[in-house]
Amino acid sequence: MHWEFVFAGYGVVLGGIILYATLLITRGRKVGAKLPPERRQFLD
Amino acid sequence: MSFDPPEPDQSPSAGQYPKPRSSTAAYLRSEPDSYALEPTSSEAGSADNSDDARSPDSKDKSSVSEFDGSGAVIELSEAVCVINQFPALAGATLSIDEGEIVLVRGPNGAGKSTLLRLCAGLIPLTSGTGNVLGHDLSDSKRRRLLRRESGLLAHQTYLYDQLTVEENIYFWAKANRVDVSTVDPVLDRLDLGGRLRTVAVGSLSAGQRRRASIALMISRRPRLWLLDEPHAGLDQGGRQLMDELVGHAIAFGATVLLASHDLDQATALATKTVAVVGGHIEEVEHHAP
Amino acid sequence: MTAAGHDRGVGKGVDQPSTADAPADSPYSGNQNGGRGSAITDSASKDHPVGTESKLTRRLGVAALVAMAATLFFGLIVSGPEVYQRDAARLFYVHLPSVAVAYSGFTITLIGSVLYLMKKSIFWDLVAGAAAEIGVIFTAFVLITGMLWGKPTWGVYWQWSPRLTSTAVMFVMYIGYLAVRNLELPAEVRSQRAAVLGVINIANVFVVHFSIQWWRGLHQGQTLGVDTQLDGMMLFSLFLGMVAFMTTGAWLLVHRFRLGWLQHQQSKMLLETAIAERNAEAKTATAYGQGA
Amino acid sequence: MLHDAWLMAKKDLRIEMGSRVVLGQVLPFGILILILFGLAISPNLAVIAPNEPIAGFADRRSVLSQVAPGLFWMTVLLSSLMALNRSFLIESQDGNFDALKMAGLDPAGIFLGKVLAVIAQLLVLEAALGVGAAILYQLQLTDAVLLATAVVLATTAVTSAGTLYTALASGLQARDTLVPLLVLPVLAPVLLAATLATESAVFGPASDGWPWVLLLGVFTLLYVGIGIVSFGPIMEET
Repeated sequence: MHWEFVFAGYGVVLGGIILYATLLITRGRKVGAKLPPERRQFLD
Repeated sequence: MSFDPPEPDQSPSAGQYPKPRSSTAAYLRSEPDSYALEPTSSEAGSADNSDDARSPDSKDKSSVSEFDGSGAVIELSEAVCVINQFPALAGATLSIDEGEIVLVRGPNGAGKSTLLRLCAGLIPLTSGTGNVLGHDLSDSKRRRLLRRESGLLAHQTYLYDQLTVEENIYFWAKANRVDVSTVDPVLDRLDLGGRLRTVAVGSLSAGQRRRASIALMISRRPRLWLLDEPHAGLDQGGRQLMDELVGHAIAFGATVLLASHDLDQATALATKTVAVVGGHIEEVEHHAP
Repeated sequence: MTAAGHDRGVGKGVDQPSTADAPADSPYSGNQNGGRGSAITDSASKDHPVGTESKLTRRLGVAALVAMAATLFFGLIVSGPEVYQRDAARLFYVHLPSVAVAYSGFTITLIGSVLYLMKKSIFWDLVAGAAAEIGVIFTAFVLITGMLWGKPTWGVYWQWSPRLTSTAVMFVMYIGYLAVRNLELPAEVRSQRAAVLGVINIANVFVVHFSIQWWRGLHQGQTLGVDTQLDGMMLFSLFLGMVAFMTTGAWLLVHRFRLGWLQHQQSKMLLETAIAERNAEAKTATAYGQGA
Repeated sequence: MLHDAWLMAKKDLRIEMGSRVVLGQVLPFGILILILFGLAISPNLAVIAPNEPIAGFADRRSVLSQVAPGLFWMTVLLSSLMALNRSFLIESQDGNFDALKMAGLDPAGIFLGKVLAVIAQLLVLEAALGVGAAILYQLQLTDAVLLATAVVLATTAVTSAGTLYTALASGLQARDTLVPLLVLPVLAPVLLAATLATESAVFGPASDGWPWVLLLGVFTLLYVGIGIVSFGPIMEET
C-alpha cells in the first residue's frame, strides 16, 4: 500500500544525495587540479 | 557629545579627542574667523594664529591626537588593495609629510583613485602596512576615525539631486557636526551663494555640481585633502579658485594629495610628484619650493 | 581579467585527465570509488589527492554507504508496515533523519557565523556556508518527503500544517542566505554580511515557527497529527536512518567545506597572479611616466 | 544616534517631498494591485461568515471581502519593497554612502533615520490604500484603535526588517531581485499577525485581534533591536 510514495520519497532523497556528492567530488577535482599540491592540503 | 555648554561642538573629531581645558579660551578666541577661507586670514602666516583659526583639532594634535604633526602624514609600505578581485594597488610604497602638495599622476586604471580612497579610510588594506594621519589602516576602528579627518573630492559628488545646494551643504555640515553658520562663507567663496543656493542639485551644470562638491569637502575642514581630478569639469575661474583653496589649505597645516591628468595646472602647485603605474608608486620627483 | 582567463585555460588542460578517471558508471558508489581512483592515479602525492577526498572522508564515506544500505534494508524490507499509515510510514526513516541533518546544518551555520564575527577567519565563514548549503538541500528533502507522506495520509500533498509551512518559509530564508553568499562583493564584505544574516536567520526561524504555530493552533487546533505506533524494528530502522543521514551529512559537509577551501585557495592564487601581472605592467609601463 | 537618525529622516523626507516618488508612483501601484486583486478574486462569490454571525453584519460576505485584510497587507508589503528600494537608491545614486561613512554618522542612527522616513511614507500610503480597500472591498471598521495600533506596529516591523535586509543585499548587482527573496519570508509572520489583527478590527470581535497586536509589538521590538545592533557590521566595509 502506498509503495509508490515510498519509492518516490526514497528515490528523491537518495538520488539527491548521490547527485550532490558527485557534484562536490567533480567540482573539487576540477578546482584542485588547478592548484599546486601545497595549496590543497587539509588538516585531516 | 557636548560636555561643556560654552564650547560649541564644532570639530568633526570632537567626539574622539577630548579637548584640554586650558585651550578652551584660545579656541573661543578664534571663533570670529574660525573659518579660514578669506585670503586675509591666510596671510597671517604665524603658526600660532593659523593653527587656532583652522579648526580645533589642528590645535589639539600636539597634545591629544595621536598624530603629532611630525613625521609622515601618509606612510604606505607594500600596500595592496583589491577591488573586485583586482589588485588596484599591488604593493604601493609612499611617504608624504605634513604640508606637502603631492601630485599623483599616472595612466587610467593605474590605481590613483584607489590610492586616494585608501588614504581616506574607505577601503581596507589587503596586505602591506599603511598609516595615515596616525591611524593604522589595517585597523577598521582607526580607519573609521581617519574617515572623519580626511576629505575626499571624488568623481562622485556625494550630493542629493533632489535637494537644493543649500540643503545639501547644510545636511552634510550637520552630519559632519560642523557649525552650519561656518558653511555660508564657503558657499559664497565657491560662487554658490546667490541664486544657485536654492537650485536643486539635479539641475546644476556639471561644473556647478563640482563646486558644490568642493564646498561640501571644504566645509568638513579635513586635515588631509584627497583630490581626484579636482580640475575636471571646472572653468578657468574654477580651476584658479581650486588652486587658491589648495594654497589656503596648506597654509593652515593641511596636506594635499592630488590626482590629475591636467599636469600643467597641477604641477605648478605641487611640491612633489609621484607616478602611479600598474598599482605601484614608481617615482618621486621633488619640485623647488 | 587576463589573469582569470589565462588561469582558466590552464585549468582546463589539466583537469581533463583527472575528471576522466572519476567513475561515471555508478554514481551511487561515487565517493568510495572516487577515493580509490584518485589514490591510484595520484600515487606520487598520495597524501594530497587532487580533489576534496582524503583518508578520513573515504572512511566516512564507507561508513555512510554501509549505514545507508542498512537503512534501506531494514526500512524497506525487514520492518513491517505501520498500523495506521501502512507502508507510507516508511518515509519516516528518511524524513526525520533529513530533519535532523537540516537542523544540524543550520545550527552549524549559526555557530560558524558567530565565530566568524568574533574571529574574522575565513575558515568559519566557509564552514557556515557549507553547512547552510547542506541544510537547504536536506530541507528540500524534508519538504518533499513530507508532502509525499501527506498525500496517502491526509489525501493532499500540502496541508497548511504549522510544521510544513514554517519549514517552507525557513527553506526560502536559507536560500536567501546562500544568495547573499553569492553576491558580487569584496570577499570580506560578503563574509561579514553572510555571517550577520546567518545569525539573524535563526531568530527569524523561531519567530516564523512560533507565529505560524500560534496561527494554526488558534484556527483549527492541532488535529492534524496522525496516530503512529512504532514497534521495535521500526524504531531501529529510524535509528539506522539517523546514523546513516548524519554520517552522510558529515561527509557532505567535509567535502563542501573543502571545495570552498580549494576555491578560496584558487581565488588567492588568481590574486597573486594578478598582482604579479600588475608588477610586470608597472615595470614595462614606466615609459609613460617618463613621457608624461 | 538619535541626532543622526533625525537628520537622516528629515533629509529623506525632504527628498521625498521634492521628488514624490512614493506618493506619485508607489501609491498608484498599490491601488492598481488592489484593483487587480478584485479582478483575480471574483467579488460575486459569497461565503458563509465563519463561526457565529455578528450583529449588524450579514451572514454572507463575498470572498473578496473575507480575504480583504490579507490582500491589503499583501499590497502594503509589495509597496513597501518599492519604498525601501527607493530609500537606498537615493544613497547609492551618487556614492553618498561613502560620504555618510566619512561623516562618521552612527550606523544605528542611519538605520533609524531610514526606518523613520520610510515609516512616515508608508503610513501615508497605508491610509490611502486603506480607504481604497474599504471602498473596493466593501469593508466597515469596527475597532479603529485596534486597527491603528496594528498598522503602526506592523509598519514599523516591516520597515525595520526591510531596511536591514535591503542594506544587506545592497551591492554591485542583483539588489532589486534579491531583496524580495530576503525580506518576504522574514515578513511572513508580520503579514500573518497584521492580517489577523485587521480581520478582527474589520469583522470583529476586537478581542481576537489584540493578541496579534501584541505579537506585532514583539516583532517590532525584535527587528528594530536587530537592526540597531547589526547595521554597523553590515555597513562597515562596504
